[in-house]
Parts: sequence; C-alpha cells; structure tokens
Amino acid sequence: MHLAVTDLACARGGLPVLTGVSFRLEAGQALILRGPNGVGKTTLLRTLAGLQPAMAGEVDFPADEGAYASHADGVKLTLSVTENLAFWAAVHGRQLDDAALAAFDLTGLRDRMAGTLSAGQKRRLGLARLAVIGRKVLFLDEPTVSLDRAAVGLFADFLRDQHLAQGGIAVIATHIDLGLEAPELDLTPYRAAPDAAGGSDEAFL
Amino acid sequence: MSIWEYANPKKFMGWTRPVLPWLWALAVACIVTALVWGFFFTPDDYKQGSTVKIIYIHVPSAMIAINAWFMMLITSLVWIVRRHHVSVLAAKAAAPVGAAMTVIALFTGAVWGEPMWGTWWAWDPRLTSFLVLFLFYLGYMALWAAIEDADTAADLTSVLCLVGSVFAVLSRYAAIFWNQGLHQGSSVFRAGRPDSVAEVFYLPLMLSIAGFILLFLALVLMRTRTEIRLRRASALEARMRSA
Amino acid sequence: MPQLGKYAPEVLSAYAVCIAVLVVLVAASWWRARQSAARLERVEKETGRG
Amino acid sequence: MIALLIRDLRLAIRAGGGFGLGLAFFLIVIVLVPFGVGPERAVLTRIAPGMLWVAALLAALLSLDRIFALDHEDGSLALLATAPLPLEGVVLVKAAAHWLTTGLPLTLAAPVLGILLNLSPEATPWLLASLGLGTPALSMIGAFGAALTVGLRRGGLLLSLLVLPLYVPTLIFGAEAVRRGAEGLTALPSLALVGGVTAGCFALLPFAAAAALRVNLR
Repeated sequence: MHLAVTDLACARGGLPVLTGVSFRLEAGQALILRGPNGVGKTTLLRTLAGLQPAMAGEVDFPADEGAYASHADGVKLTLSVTENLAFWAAVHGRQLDDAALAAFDLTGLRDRMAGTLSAGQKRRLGLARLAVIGRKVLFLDEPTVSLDRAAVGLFADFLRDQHLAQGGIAVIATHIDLGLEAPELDLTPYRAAPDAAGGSDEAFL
Repeated sequence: MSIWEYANPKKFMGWTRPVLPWLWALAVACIVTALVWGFFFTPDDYKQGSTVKIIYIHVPSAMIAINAWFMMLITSLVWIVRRHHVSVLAAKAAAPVGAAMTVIALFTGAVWGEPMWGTWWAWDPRLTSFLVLFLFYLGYMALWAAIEDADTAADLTSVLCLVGSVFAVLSRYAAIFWNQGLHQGSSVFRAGRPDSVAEVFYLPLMLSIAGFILLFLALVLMRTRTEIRLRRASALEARMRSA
Repeated sequence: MPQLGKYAPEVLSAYAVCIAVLVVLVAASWWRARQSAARLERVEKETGRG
Repeated sequence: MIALLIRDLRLAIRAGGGFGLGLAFFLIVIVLVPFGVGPERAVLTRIAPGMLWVAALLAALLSLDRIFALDHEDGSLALLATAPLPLEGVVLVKAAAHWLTTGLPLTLAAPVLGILLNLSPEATPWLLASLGLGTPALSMIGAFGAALTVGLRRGGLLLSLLVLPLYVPTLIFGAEAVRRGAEGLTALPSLALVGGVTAGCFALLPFAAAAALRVNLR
C-alpha cells in the first residue's frame, strides 16, 4: 500500500496551476498540504483522486482505494444520519457498523434528519462517511472547516488511530494544526510559471 | 509532416490567409453566374411553370444543410479522438452556416411546393426532416453559447453532435413513416441519370451547387479563423491575468 | 425580365429570401471576423506578443 | 447500484414533488386541451392519441433537470464518481429512478385521462403498451440531456431545447401506434419501432451521458 506521485502537473480551467509535484507516502503516513488560497490545493487533490485528468506526470496507488472529501460533503438533508451513512456503505459494498458513528460522536443523532443538524454536526456526518466506506487512500480538502475544537480532536483521533494505524494514507489540505506528526508540503514552489507549457490553450499562444 | 500539422492553429491561419480571397471570388462568381443563367436563360418547366427556377437555390442549400451537419460530425469525432482545436472550432464555425442553409432550404422548399400542395407549409417528410435538423442546429449552437470553458464546451458539443446525428437519421425515417410524402423524388441523383432533370436545367444547377459549396467553405474558413483569433485573445488574457 | 407567369410571387420571394439570408450570413461573419481581429490586436499589443 | 436506486426513490418520495408533480402537470395539460380545441367529441377522439403522448412527453421533460442537479450541488456526484460504481451505471440508475417517479405513473394514469379526451376504447391497450415502451426512452434521453447541462446556470431551458428534438422518433412512433390502435388497424409495427428506439437509447446513451458527466465534473 503506497501513494507515489511523480512530476505531476495539473491545470484549472485550461491554465496550468502546478507543475513538478512529486512525493511518496507509505502505509500509515499522512501529508499536510500548505500554501496560500488559490495555489492549487483543491486542484491537486481532485487530480490525485482522479476527478480530473493530470496534465503531466504519474499518480500511482492501488486501484479504487482512493476517496475524496471536500466542502460539499454529499449529505442528503431529507435522509436521516443512518440512512446517509448506510447508503455510502452499501455503495462501497460494506456494512454500516456503529464504530463509525461512535468515532464521530453521532450515535446520539442516529435517527435525526440531516436537515435538522447544525453545520458542525453535518460536517461530522460528512467525515463519518470516510470511516464507513473503508477506503485506504484519502484525499481531504479542508476537512475541519466549521468544526469546533472538540470535533477537530475527534477527527484527528479517527485519522491517527483508525485510519493511519491500520495502514491507511491521507493527503490533507488544511490551515489548522491537526496534531498529527505528519510531514508538510508547501505548494508555493510548485506554482506553474504564467506561460508554462501544457495548458489546453497552449496551441493558441 | 503529417496532415495534422496543418491543423495546428498557427499553421492553419497561415495557409488559409492567401486561400480565402480566391475562395470568396470563386464562390461569388459561381453563384452569380449560376443564378443569373438559371433565372434568365432557362425555359419554364412544362408542368411546374416558372417555379422550377427555385431548383437552383433549393437543391444546393438543402445539400449544404445536410452535409454541414455531416462535416460537423466528422470534425467532432476528430476533436474527441485527436483533441485538435481547429477541428472542433471548424464545427462551431459551420453550425450557423448549416442552420442558415436549412432556413433557405425550408423556405424555398415550402414555396416551391406551394402551387402543387395548395398551402404554404405542407408536413411533407423531407421538409419536416429539415425542420428537425434545424432544431438540432439550434440546440448545438445554444450549448456552445451556454458554456464558458472552451474545452468543456468543445467536449460536450461534440458528444451532442454524435448523439444528435443518430437521432437526426432516426427522425428522418420516422418522418417518412409518419406521412407517406408528397416531395418530388430526389431529382438530381437518381442513379446518376440526369434525364430526370432536363439537360438545360442541369448545367446551371451543377454550377449553383459548386457555388454554394465554395461559399460554404469560404464562410467556414473565415469563421474558423475568427474562432481561433478569439481563443488566442482569451488565452493571452488568461495568461496575463494569472501572471 | 423572364416571363414568370402566375408563379412570379413564389419564385421572386424564394430568391429574395435566399439572397437576404446569404447576405446577412456573410455580413455577420465578416463583421465578427473584423471584431475578432481588432480584439486580438489589442490583446497582443498589451501582452507584447505579436 | 440498487442502493443508489433505493436512495433516489426515497429522496423523490420524501421531497414530495417527485410523483405528484409529473402527474399533476399531465392532468392539467390534458384538461386544457378541450378548452383549446373545443368540446366537440369527434375532434377530441381524433387528436386524443397525439395529445396524450405530447402531454406525457412534456410531463417527463419537467423533472429532467433535477436528475443530476441536486447531486451536483451537494457534491455527491463527485463522490459517486470516485465510488466503485461505473458512471454509466449511475446514469442508468438515475434514468430508471426518473422513469419510476414520472414515466411509470404517467403510463398508468394515461388511460384514465384518455377518457377525458374521449379516446376510443380499443386504443387503451395500445396507449398503455406504447407509453410503457416509450417513456423509458424519454427518461434515458432526458438523463443524457441532464448530464450535458448539469452545472450550467439556466440549464433547464437549454435542456428542453436539446432534448425535445431527440424525442421526435419516440413521439412519432408512439402516437402512431395509439392512432392505429384507435382505428382498429394493427399497431404492432409502430410498437416494435418504439421498442427499437428505446432499446437503441439504452444501448448508446449511458456511455454518452457518462462521458458528458466526466467532462462536467472536471
């Protein structure tokens, strides 16, 4: 179980954003992405997760072990907490066990409609999905937004004890300190030069 | 140098620049002579009277209307397979020309049939197919206009063009099935025998067809160059903004 | 002028519409071509990339 | 995939709009027809097959843009794209969910509304058969149109412009089947053609729609 990224270049709206990104993560390791807003954290995560094709370079990790989570956490407001999580479990061919609910302190809210949850609770429900689908390589874009201190702690514990401890890998773009002893990668040096090659409209320049 | 090199935007602009004026001159010359010849110097048809003169604009425009969509289908395929910008921009450029030709074919067809059918618009299968084809053109152009990102627009319109072509053919046969048809059979290409169109009508018609084809090429080349310039301008602006 | 007989309105209207549509199409394409050339020139001057 | 279908049906029921909207619209359009063309029974009988089909088609069109738009807004479309489901399967399930919430109820309600338009009794079985065979195609073509326009502002209007021309073959063959049935002729060829078109749609369109979705998710 590893995640190897070699010389990756990705674009946003036809314009090259990042070039030459390379790193390698072994089982149980995490990587924190740093850098100013707009440097391309989200674009990089979407490219790693396979949501958009890379302009150049290689992303290598075991097939369909990747999972992506972003601000839009795919929570259906007219479904209850368990229905939401049971759906994601079924989609990934797994059973919904209570450990995931407990890990994010949602057992008390199990039958509440997602629409009636607070922003923080809804966020925890979105993150609980990661525990339910059992995917080994996680690409997380600002996972702790609108979470209070206690919830951030819960999430960090889940990452450290349940995910990484069992050989999982995580690439996280975040501004706050999650308390994980994980290496950090500042993306500023990888920012693509304005007239870098490879943009889809390069043929017109 | 493979032919794909010629489709590179810069090279395309290069070799089309000298060609375009000649193409325009030839197109205008052909059409004007054909229409003047057909309008003034050919006799009336014994049965249809002077309405036969409409053949010189209905048949060429109908042909271009169909073949323009076919050309768009090919260029969309080329875009999907080889990601060639000029190819998909040529499809975007050809759509309005095809739509205009469809309007001409529709109007001239309806008017030509009016004496025989007694109404300005008869739901004849072939005319109806042109009406449906016109709707496809509208949809295609509207999709281009609705999407900002050029690449996404190119991909989505190409997929629409492929699916649309299948349904255009389906609609064609559905229209025939639906109304047995009053349209004069395909008079020009019946197994290549020109006798269905008397000799005297045949030559100006051929010239008019040639003229319309040249006009189509000239328009598409010019409009493709326009699209390339606009893409280059927005690409430079984007790079300037991001610098 | 050729003797168009009783179908004169049909034939003339057909030709009129055809020529009108073609003229509008050519004019619009020509105008857009000039617009795009002007815009490109302006942008190229700004970015200094002739 | 079944989980996705169950979830979508549950969402449609809970949202309340799902079933009722399409049926109500279908009823309203049919009721309007006599106001428009006059209550004369002979006229109504003649146009009943065509009007029932056109109304069913418009009712199906109504709820098309909701197929992907809701999932696109709350991000579950992106999550589904990284799930082990093939996108073609997701599109098929979405089309099936749309058919179950709009196409099927329309088909079942059509004979009742046929009475309003004085549809001749022999036509009713053909109406049921042609709508039953044709509405799945409407949902599949609609899913393709929705995939093309997901994420576009004012996508609903564009969706109708793109999808209606694609409905022409199904409409022609479907309405023809009912008309021939009403006149007692054999409507089997038309019915077979409706089925053929639907089969063609389910063979071709999931791939086109999935390709469009991948482009829109970029």
